[in-house]
Amino acid sequence: MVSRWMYISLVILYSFLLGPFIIIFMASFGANANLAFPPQGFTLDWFANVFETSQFIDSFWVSLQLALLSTIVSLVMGMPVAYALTRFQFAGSGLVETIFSAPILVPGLVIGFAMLNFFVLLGDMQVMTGLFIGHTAILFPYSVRVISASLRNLDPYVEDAAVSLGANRLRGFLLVVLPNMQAGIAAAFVLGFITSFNNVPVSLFLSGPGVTTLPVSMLSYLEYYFDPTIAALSTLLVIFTVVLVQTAERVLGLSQFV
Amino acid sequence: MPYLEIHDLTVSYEKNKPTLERFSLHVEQGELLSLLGPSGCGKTTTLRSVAGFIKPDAGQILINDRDYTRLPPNQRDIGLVFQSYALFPHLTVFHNVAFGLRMRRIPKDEVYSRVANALKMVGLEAFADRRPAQLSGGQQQRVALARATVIEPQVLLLDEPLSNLDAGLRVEMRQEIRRLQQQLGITTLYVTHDQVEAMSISDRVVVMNQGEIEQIGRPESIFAAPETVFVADFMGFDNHFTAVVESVRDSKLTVNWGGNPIELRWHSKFGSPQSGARAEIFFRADNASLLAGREASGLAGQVILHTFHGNELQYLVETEVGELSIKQDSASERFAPGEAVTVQAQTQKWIAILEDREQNA
Amino acid sequence: MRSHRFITLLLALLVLGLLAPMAVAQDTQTLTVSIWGFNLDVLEENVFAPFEEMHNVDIVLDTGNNSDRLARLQAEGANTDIDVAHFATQFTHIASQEGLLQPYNPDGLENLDEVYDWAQDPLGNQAGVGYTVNSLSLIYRSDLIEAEITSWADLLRDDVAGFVSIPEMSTTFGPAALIMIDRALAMREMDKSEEAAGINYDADLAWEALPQLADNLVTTYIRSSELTTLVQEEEVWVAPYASFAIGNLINTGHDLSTVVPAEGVVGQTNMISITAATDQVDLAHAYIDWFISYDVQLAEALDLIDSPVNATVELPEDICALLTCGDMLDTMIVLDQAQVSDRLEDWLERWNEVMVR
Amino acid sequence: MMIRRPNQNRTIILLVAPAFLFVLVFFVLPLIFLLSQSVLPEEGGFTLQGYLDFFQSRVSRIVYLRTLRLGLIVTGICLVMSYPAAFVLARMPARRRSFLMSLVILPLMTNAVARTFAWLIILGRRGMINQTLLSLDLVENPVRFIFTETAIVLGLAQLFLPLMVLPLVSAMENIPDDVLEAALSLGANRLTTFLRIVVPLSSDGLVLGATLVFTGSVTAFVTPAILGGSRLLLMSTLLRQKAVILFDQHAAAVVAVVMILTTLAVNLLLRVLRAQQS
Repeated sequence: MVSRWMYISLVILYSFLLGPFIIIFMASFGANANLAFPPQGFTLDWFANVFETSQFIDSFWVSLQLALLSTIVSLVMGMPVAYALTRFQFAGSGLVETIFSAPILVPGLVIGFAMLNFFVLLGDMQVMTGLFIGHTAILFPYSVRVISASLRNLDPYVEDAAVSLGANRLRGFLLVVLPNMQAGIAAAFVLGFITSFNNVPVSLFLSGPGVTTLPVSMLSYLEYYFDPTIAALSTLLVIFTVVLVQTAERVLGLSQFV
Repeated sequence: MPYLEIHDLTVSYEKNKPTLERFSLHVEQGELLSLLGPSGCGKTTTLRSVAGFIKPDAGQILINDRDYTRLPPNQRDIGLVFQSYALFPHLTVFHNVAFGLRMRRIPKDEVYSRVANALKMVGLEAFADRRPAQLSGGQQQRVALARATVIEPQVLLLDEPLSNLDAGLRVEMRQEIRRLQQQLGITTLYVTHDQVEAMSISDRVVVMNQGEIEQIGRPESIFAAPETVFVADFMGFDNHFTAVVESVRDSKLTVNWGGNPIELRWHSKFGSPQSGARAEIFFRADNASLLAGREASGLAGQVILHTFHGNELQYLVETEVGELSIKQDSASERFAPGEAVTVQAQTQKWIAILEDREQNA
Repeated sequence: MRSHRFITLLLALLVLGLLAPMAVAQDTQTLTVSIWGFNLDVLEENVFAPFEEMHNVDIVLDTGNNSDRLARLQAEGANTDIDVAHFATQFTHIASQEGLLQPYNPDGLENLDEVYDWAQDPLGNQAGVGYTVNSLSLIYRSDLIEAEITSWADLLRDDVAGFVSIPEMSTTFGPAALIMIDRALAMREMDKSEEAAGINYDADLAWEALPQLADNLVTTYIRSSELTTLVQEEEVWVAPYASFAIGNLINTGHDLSTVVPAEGVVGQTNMISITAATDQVDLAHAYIDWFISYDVQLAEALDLIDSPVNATVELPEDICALLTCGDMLDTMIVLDQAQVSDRLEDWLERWNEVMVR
Repeated sequence: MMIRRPNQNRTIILLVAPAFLFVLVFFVLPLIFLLSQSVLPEEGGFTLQGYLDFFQSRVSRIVYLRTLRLGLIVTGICLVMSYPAAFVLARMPARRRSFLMSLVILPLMTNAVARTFAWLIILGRRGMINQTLLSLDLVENPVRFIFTETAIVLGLAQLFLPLMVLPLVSAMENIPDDVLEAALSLGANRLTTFLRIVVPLSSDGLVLGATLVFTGSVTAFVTPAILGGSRLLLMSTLLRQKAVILFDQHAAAVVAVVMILTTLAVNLLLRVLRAQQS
């Protein structure tokens, strides 16, 4: 059923998907300060430049904190919602599901814009707080959905079993439900972290003086310089991402779930 | 002296639509009592109320004279076996069984010996380090049993424990459950919708329908003498038709069978039936026989279909009281479809049930 | 057991996530400066770092182009963190009109007397101090364009089609570029003398020619840095440029010639203002005073960033030639910002209508 | 599987309320405020003038239609590129497939700025494509790609291709081999089998993928901002322009609401299509 020309289509697909990464990779080691192709010579200066550019370092920490904080909060708050949706039948569960999947349906740029206007209306608000709220809101769909899926795979009666054996509800949840959800939680965590860490549209409007996320500062760097520093930074980020995902896979066995 | 007592239990999932209403039941110490009925009859609700997962609107649950009604489920000391087994997927067999003992803060060596003992009783000593996913369905069921009994609960509750097993294993497992229950002498409530299972395993059977008890009794008496139409249907009486009572004499009433009067045992909730009342007649397929041609001694019929079941043949016969299903020894005379036959009643195992209040009052 | 490792990891992440923001939110005094994100490395060395040391303060930057930052200031109003803001004159004008700024106190600025009179209070309401002057003129690739570029109207030539860029209407020099093109068209096509052509703030001729100019454009630019990038990548061969970008343009390494067009160059001051919402009034004055001091003005000029407004600064001739200084200060055309502001809203809309592709 | 429990309402409220309130206050309210901004101008009073202006303005009409058109083109390109490839992937042995699928997911885990930056190097005047064309003597002078629709389309297609591949592969995985063999044994050739069996059976994934790619394309910001420049606007860059360059929050709110309505309409269409299928 699979014929030769279909394999050719596979080659085309992958060169289109991954080609740009190879180009970035090459450019990040090229000695020329412009975007001429092919890159000339070899240098690590662009990588050095990444670490010397304070806006990248500062915004990296902002993005890291933001991603950790909003992912964890969206998980901690989203988990009970997922639990309610998968363990109870109730009037309004449709509404709850819609509300929690809505942030994925509304364009990110619009969310950022609407939130900025709303926060201005509310009055004094720290930039980081605004970013945190924005990111947490857009992560709910991921955390609720992924955790729900993992809860659906777990027999709801195991909690009753734990309780009938003498555990209280909370202990039953901690000892029986949580350990069985770890792959799901890890998947939701990695997914949420990456989504937040890479977000541009929401952060764009909500960034402010001294507090900018890494992708937004990359974007504004491009408004000032077209040099391979961005390529070097992108190469580092790809490595960071691969390491993150691989570690999650090794430690937590991500692929059982995803 | 009842060990587990349920008094006037009322449970409703939705307001004003109680699933159980003033439901009462007693289980004797060491007894295995089955709750038998179709899905939605309230048997699982009863069981989950005893386990404490459902807080009743009203009523009382007593175990060994202690009031359990408001006690949280984790303090009840009840062993529970689930239809899905509900084993903890992340724990080994050993740790699954040890869970309840851990919760009771039993010392480590005692946990070890009790778990080992429990696993031995269900024949799983060699599987202690496996995860549930590495076990067969029957083995998982045994782990669930060991886990529920190792805590030496006051009452053991089993919720359709065999329905996820295939037929052969089911027979084996129910013997296993019965053996274990008797060995431990543990008071047990067993929920099932399978009448054969209930008959084979129980000391007593409670047939439930729509939140009410239809009949309580020893398996033999329920099997032989159902008291309501519902129970008779549920007990696998293959044939059912309605007849008019011609006369009543003490424990027997007479109805017409192909022009001949036949005398039947009867049961009525409303006292002795009057002649002229409508009676529901039940009999099993092997409690009638077929004769070739039209005979005055029985009911005339015509064979529609016959199927072969090893040592017996099953016929479907068209008669004036409806289509009847009748089993014959395969060694006996055979009838082809279309052939005229006479159905002979073996009335000692037939039963007449009168439920219509107005005609019997 | 695996779950233990997992829970430990999760707790570690939680703690990290909670502690990290605290580490950043240290409680030292800060001055938030709203400024272009251009040449920040040089500014850090010449201005910010010494100032931070002198006053034991952290400078936090809010960077972006004029309109970006003005929009943010408008949105945040009284809640803004920004203490001082750098804007081109026309944007200072808007901010001042909307009450976002507070007048400076001349007594708080010791170096003010050294500043040229026209830069001390360009808007006449003490909304800000001019701290640098810059000019808009033309630059082109002399190796790729054969016929010399001498006039603003040369941007319309066929031989440069597809390689022109001009500043967006929303930027500092957007209106100025259009007005100068208008002046060039008036002088050339109507054969008027320089005086007769004058300055027509309606720029009718330029608007008429704009669709034709639009066809010549690669794209418009919002930031001088974008122009630098476009020149660097050889997408643009000729464009109006702001004098403060000359250093970066030269650094692209291409053969570039700067032109003082026949119709003249446009001069413009950049200003520093104190926001109405600040609670750092003294520190803000100190910042302005530092920026107009001899030391800063000289250092900025020598790095080809900001042409000085401090009259005591004397520059070598080769530096002066690349900046807006010397004779140019007398001949440059300074536009009436009130006239420009009155038309801006209408122009922005007309501009989009023409420019959208 | 759900367990029915009586008196569960309080538990449910306790579980759902914190997150629900968060989303209500910080997500739903801002959107309601946005909606009100679009119909209540600063001068006061209720008006739909903003929407009239939007659809009457040549600029916004051009931008809106271009956004939709490019969205369709990108969806089409992604579809053509991923359909046969997804089929190959779905028929592969599991090990090889999971490796290849992780390569599909990798781009999704990298930020859009990094991925778009690559196109500057590929499409620039001295970029990869122009150097290739020049060295092959196919063109005399470099071709302009940057600041063209072509650049935006390529950038978006690369960005959203995984969103088409993933649902297609998972839909095609579910087609049993027997079904294909049955079709072949009944005399269908491979093309017919593909068109008559594979395409209808994977239409679920196709519709989902198309929706994801289309809504992603019409709302993406980074790619049009970098590759389109200030003159080649899409809805997202128009929104940004109205909000921060023209200071017109009212008009920006209108653009934002039009964007929401567009994506909602597409998602609604998806639901209708899915409902029809099942």
